[in-house]
Amino acid sequence: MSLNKNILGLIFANMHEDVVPELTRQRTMGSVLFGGRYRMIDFVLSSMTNSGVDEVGVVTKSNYQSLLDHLGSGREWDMARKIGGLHLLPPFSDVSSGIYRGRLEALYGISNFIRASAAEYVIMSDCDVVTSFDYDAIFDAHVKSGADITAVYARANLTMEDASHSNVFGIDADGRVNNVLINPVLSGECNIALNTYVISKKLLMEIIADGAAKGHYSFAKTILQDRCGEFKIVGYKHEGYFSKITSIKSYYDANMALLDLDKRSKLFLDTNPIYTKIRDNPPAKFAIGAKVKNSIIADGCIIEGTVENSILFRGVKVGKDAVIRNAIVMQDSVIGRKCTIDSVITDKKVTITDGKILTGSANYPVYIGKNAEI
Amino acid sequence: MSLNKNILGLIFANMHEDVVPELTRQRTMGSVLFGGRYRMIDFVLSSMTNSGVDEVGVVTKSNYQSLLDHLGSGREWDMARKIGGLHLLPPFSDVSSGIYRGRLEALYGISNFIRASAAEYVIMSDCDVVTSFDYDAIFDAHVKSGADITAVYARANLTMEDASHSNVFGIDADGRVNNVLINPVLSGECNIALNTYVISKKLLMEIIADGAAKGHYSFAKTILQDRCGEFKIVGYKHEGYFSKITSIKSYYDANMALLDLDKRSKLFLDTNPIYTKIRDNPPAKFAIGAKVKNSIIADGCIIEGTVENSILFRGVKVGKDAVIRNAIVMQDSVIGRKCTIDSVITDKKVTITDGKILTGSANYPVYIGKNAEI
Amino acid sequence: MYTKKECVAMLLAGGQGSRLYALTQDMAKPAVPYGGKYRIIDFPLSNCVNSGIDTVGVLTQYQPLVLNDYIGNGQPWDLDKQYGGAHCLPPYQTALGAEWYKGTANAIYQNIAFVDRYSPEYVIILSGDHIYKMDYNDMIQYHKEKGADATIAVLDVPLEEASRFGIMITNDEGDIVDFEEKPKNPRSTLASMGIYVFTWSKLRQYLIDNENNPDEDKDFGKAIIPNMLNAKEKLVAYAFDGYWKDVGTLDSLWEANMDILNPNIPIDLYDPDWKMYSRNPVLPPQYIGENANVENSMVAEGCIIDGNIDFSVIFEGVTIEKGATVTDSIIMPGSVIKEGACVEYAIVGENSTIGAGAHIGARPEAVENRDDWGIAVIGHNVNIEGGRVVGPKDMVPDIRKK
Amino acid sequence: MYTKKECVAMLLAGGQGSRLYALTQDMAKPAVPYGGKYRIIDFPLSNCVNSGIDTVGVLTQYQPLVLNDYIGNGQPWDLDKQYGGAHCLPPYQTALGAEWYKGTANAIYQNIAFVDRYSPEYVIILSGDHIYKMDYNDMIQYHKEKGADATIAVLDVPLEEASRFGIMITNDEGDIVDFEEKPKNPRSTLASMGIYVFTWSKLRQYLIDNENNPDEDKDFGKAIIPNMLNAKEKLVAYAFDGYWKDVGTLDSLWEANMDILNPNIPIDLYDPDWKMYSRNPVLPPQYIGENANVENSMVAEGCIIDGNIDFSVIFEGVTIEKGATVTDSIIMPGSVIKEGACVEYAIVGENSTIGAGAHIGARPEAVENRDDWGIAVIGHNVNIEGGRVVGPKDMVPDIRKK
Repeated sequence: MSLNKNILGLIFANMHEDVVPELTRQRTMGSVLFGGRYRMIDFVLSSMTNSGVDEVGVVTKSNYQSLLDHLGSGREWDMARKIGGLHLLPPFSDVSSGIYRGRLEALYGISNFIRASAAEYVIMSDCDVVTSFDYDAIFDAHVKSGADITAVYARANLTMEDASHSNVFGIDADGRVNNVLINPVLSGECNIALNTYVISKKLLMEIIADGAAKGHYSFAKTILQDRCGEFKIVGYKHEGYFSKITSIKSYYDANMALLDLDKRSKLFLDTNPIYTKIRDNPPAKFAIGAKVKNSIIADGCIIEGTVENSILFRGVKVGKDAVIRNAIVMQDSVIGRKCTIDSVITDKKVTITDGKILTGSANYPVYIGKNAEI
Repeated sequence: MSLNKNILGLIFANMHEDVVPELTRQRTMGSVLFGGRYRMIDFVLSSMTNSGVDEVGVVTKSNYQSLLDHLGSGREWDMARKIGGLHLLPPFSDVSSGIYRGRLEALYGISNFIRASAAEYVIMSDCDVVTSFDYDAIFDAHVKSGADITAVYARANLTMEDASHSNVFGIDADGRVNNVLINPVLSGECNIALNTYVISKKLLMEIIADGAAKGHYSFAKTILQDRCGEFKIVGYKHEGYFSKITSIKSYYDANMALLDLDKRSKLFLDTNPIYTKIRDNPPAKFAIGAKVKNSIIADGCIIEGTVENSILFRGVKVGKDAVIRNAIVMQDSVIGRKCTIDSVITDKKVTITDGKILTGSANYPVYIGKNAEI
Repeated sequence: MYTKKECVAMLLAGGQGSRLYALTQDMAKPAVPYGGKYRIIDFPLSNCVNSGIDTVGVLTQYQPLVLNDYIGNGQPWDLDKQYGGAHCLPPYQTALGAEWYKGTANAIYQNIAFVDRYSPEYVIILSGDHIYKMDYNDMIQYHKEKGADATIAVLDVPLEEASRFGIMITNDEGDIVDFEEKPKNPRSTLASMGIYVFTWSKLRQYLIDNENNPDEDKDFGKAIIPNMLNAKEKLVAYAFDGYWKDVGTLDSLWEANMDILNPNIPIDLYDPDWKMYSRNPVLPPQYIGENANVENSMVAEGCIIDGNIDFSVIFEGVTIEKGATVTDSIIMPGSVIKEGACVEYAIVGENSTIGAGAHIGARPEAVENRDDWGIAVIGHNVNIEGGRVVGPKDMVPDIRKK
Repeated sequence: MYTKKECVAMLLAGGQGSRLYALTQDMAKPAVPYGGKYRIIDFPLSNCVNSGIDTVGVLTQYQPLVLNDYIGNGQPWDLDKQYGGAHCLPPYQTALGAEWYKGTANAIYQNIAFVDRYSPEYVIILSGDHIYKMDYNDMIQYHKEKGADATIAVLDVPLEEASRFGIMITNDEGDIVDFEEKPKNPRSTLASMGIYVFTWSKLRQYLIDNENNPDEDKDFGKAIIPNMLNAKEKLVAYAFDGYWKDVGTLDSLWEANMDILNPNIPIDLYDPDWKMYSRNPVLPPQYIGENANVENSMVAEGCIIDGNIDFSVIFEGVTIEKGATVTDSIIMPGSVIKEGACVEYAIVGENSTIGAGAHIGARPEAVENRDDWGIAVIGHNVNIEGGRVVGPKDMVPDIRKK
């Protein structure tokens, strides 16, 4: 009746942290804040909930306390289940797990967990893509194509910068992946890997054992790239709206894209809600003198100034006569009276004292670290 | 109205693993099985629940996957709370946390967590004592005595072997700890430390910062022992029934002690239930020919043979004409037909094939490792 | 997650179970303990979960406190879903007035709004009175394959028992052509198990029509099924051949417990592929003492057993003292059988005490006239003084209740 | 954990709220939305949690489906305790028959068994109709210090309003010496807030006596309190001086919402030390568009605002299109205000649509005769066609409901 018990979801929370080093200094990629109230992991985890994948392991490596706090028991994603549900897989939790160098080694560390699952198939995803995946459709395509591995990609234009933090697939007329480029030097329209794979548990366990025996640690290199002739790796083209985070600039743009109502509605589908941790904030409050245009405002904000083309996370306070433009202001930050901030990203709990002026540019937004007081 | 929000509980799940190395090869001290259906952590965690300590951090280091599985969201201990509740504190989860050498260093690793708590006091406990602590009373005594640190102890007879894995307090007429012996060479009646401390959060944070600055890592050595003149360390004498695990022999004896109805009733108090993970087993089934005497039988067992002076964990199967004596049989083990096992400890999922005979002695029980088939 | 549900289960749990007398003084029948740690309602609930049905409305009316608390948020059955899950549905008051459930069909009628929230294709109607393991999904698949409007689960019963049931008369394709409630001369041996799958849009209309017709009974067996047959809807029979027991009487409740102890009867509670879930007590494991003899029996957590037990089902937290004997009996949670007492062919309710040397029930062969024999029943919270004799067929209710 | 509870709260949430008309057609009054994301019942529930009371019986009767689902297992308020927590208590049937709640006292009487399970020293009786923040623990402490049998929370009201309330007459020590229900000539200005702390053993007996006296009303104000006064029990008044609002009428519901927008009124929802909990919607954050002007207002998650909002409370998932104007109004979840529509001094229920160019309500100064003015109300699920005018004081209910 549903996919229940047949698919194990694996989410790699620490992968790709190098693309936004500022944001991941004290957190995993999965716990990077996004879009006013979310963390990056919400998108992939909610997609799993919405597709009926209800047994999920989250693989972590370091700096994952904020992720633990965010996920809690998994209740918000309906993953606080008795049968299946959410499992955290931190390093050193098992005799075989430690600080891994790549996906293959990380999988080796959790091989007991995978073995114990009753699932026949495994879906693996990272936390660097903002989108709503339809795992149902991906899984159906995997079964139908008879692939060993189904690799999800999207067709998109890449800049040189994007490409240097992405993998790109060559795909033949039959949809098979016949070439894998890892962090290539190129630009233009291509098949960009979304770091999402379907594979049978049986084959995955073989690959893991083989990788461990040979000292291999990179899934992309030693499985996808080196063995794409040997395995039947089939591409699945993801058609929905997506943003892949490859740099602080692309992170900024991906946030700002939500100000486009059309893109917003393609990401937040009625049929695929995006769940996140509950904070019990009151609604946003607009005081006398508030002027807000073309902005996303999360719950718990109190706004007395001007906000334009910006994204305000939960609990942000904007003082009288302050002006915020083209900015991302993360939760519980306080922008004082008569401040002007333009093209700025503030991390959590930043305080900008009265009258300060901070200006970046759209292609190089200024980043202010967590808890900073300016 | 209750202790809520005022006390933070900290449980150290990995400490003292060296005393039962067989049992902790693939698990923490906290997840060592005990008494037919429990794990060691159940005793201290249930005591916290029963005393109204509802914000608890569990500090882990390695091999803690079974502990994660056991605790889940903490629901069974009523710790799946929205406010407070159970927090797992694994290594590398925070920038400051890693593989620690002692309690003081472990505390340093979780200092962000302690700082973020609204509690004024901290109760620390390990998982090597089987007892029902009354933290209410211990806390009241701490406040009343004006102690810097309250250290819980029991008056008991120690063998040389016990003492070499215990700390012993010297206590003066006013109840102050004036001497701390770490793993001493002695025997006889003495004040044995139960590794349970109450301290104000403020002082604890000072001690942690000081320890980090000086490179100290042992709480017992550099705080209790070296500074017991400087700090007011007051002993609290625990009067309830207890067993402290100091060796595989004492582990065996502590289990067997539950066959004494008087001791059993002192450990399992109506007012202080011991919670544990739910398994959804049917009740134990006694077939034709079953002969059970003086034994503890957990749910899900199916018994067709003879069981005497033994402890059977959940889901154990005892075949026809098998004889089990003076044994601890852990969960899901299968004892075949016509086997005889005497003075044996089997770990989880051990299979003893038909007709085998295994015999240890009460002072040197034979241990059979997890998943072994004999 | 916020998509529609293929099938919603509606579980009729309002039954007073008056034929269980002393055991249902202050709890509804589905809350009656069974099988050493379960309550009757665990069976349909666990069946739902094991069949992949995650949305269950539990219709309660009679003494719902025990049942509401037992079900709670459905977590013990993994039915605490954010969308779906288990929901207790008591009768309620509207702007138009207040109404108790007037029958099985009316109970569903009053909760049409609940079902509509999930826009299901199908609804399965269950009862909280039966002990059985069944994959409802198989039945729903059958309903779909047959293109039926209603599918009724049937059991082939011995002809001599058929007149106790609602009997379905089917044609060669398995379509139901006629239905007779407790017929004197049954034309078939296919007895309705009280489990129905309906295409929701159909049932919804029949419920509304039934409600608007004041002359009709508000009941599935008496009105909805006959009405659908008259209107030539497609009703099919789904044959079930597993273990199924209606525990509507004290004798059948006792038998259903004894059945678990019989290895030849297919109600295996230990099957890992079809787990029965229940709310688990917080108790230490049982202790079997030096003087105990326990055979052919089930004993649950927290028991302290130092007496003799044979062919019996002992629930959690029971104490059986040295020299006491319990045979062919059911002892419900928390009861105490004192030294030297003898309990045979009896049901002892929750938290009761059988005093030292008391004698409850008797073996059938110990009674001269077979008609005088029956299961002896001690209600919940009853204290039987030492030495008292409670004969076979006798019943001692909780006198504190009015 | 399995020790007794010092105090259990019993929350009377059965009120139909008939004076809220179109807003309570299919939900009980305590479930009515308030304050941009809350429902009225969030206030007493959050007060309980913040006061350290973790056991709450919620007495439901009228249209409980919305309320039961909203409360669920109590998790949003951290009231999903293994022992204690929030429990919905509908009326039920016993072996003696079935009874609806016949009054506030009878509702508690029928649930004596629920309260007894926790053997509390005290019981606090709350109502689901009031907006206020109050530390019940302070009141319980006062009850204990005074050695009272019953403590009634009172508010000092203006003399001219006193005749709308139950009025307590106290002596110098704060003991209640007399009580008058809605007196014409009030002898005091201490109005009962409908919040009572009772010593449970006392109340339990008065409830039983009240039930056994067929001539008496089954109500706290009309029977229990006068009976206790007559019997010379110690009743004391507990003075409360914070914000408190009975939202029993449309005007008071509207006012209570407007009060949140007024910085001079002490009902701060943003206070981190007294958080108000509620069930949170799963929606993206709100978007404020290029053409929007939003001042003096609260706007919740999931809204898309491209129009003008002033002095208004906008619940989650509301769309206000370009050129639409909402002033001095309350727009409940999921409603849509189309282009160019104007909503003033109005309440729009859940999931309703105000068509393009429609005009709902009017400013008081726009009406010649002040008596013709009042809040306009659009019920839930109502579709107002484009261009339609709904005058002040008008009400448009959900016509799908009978």
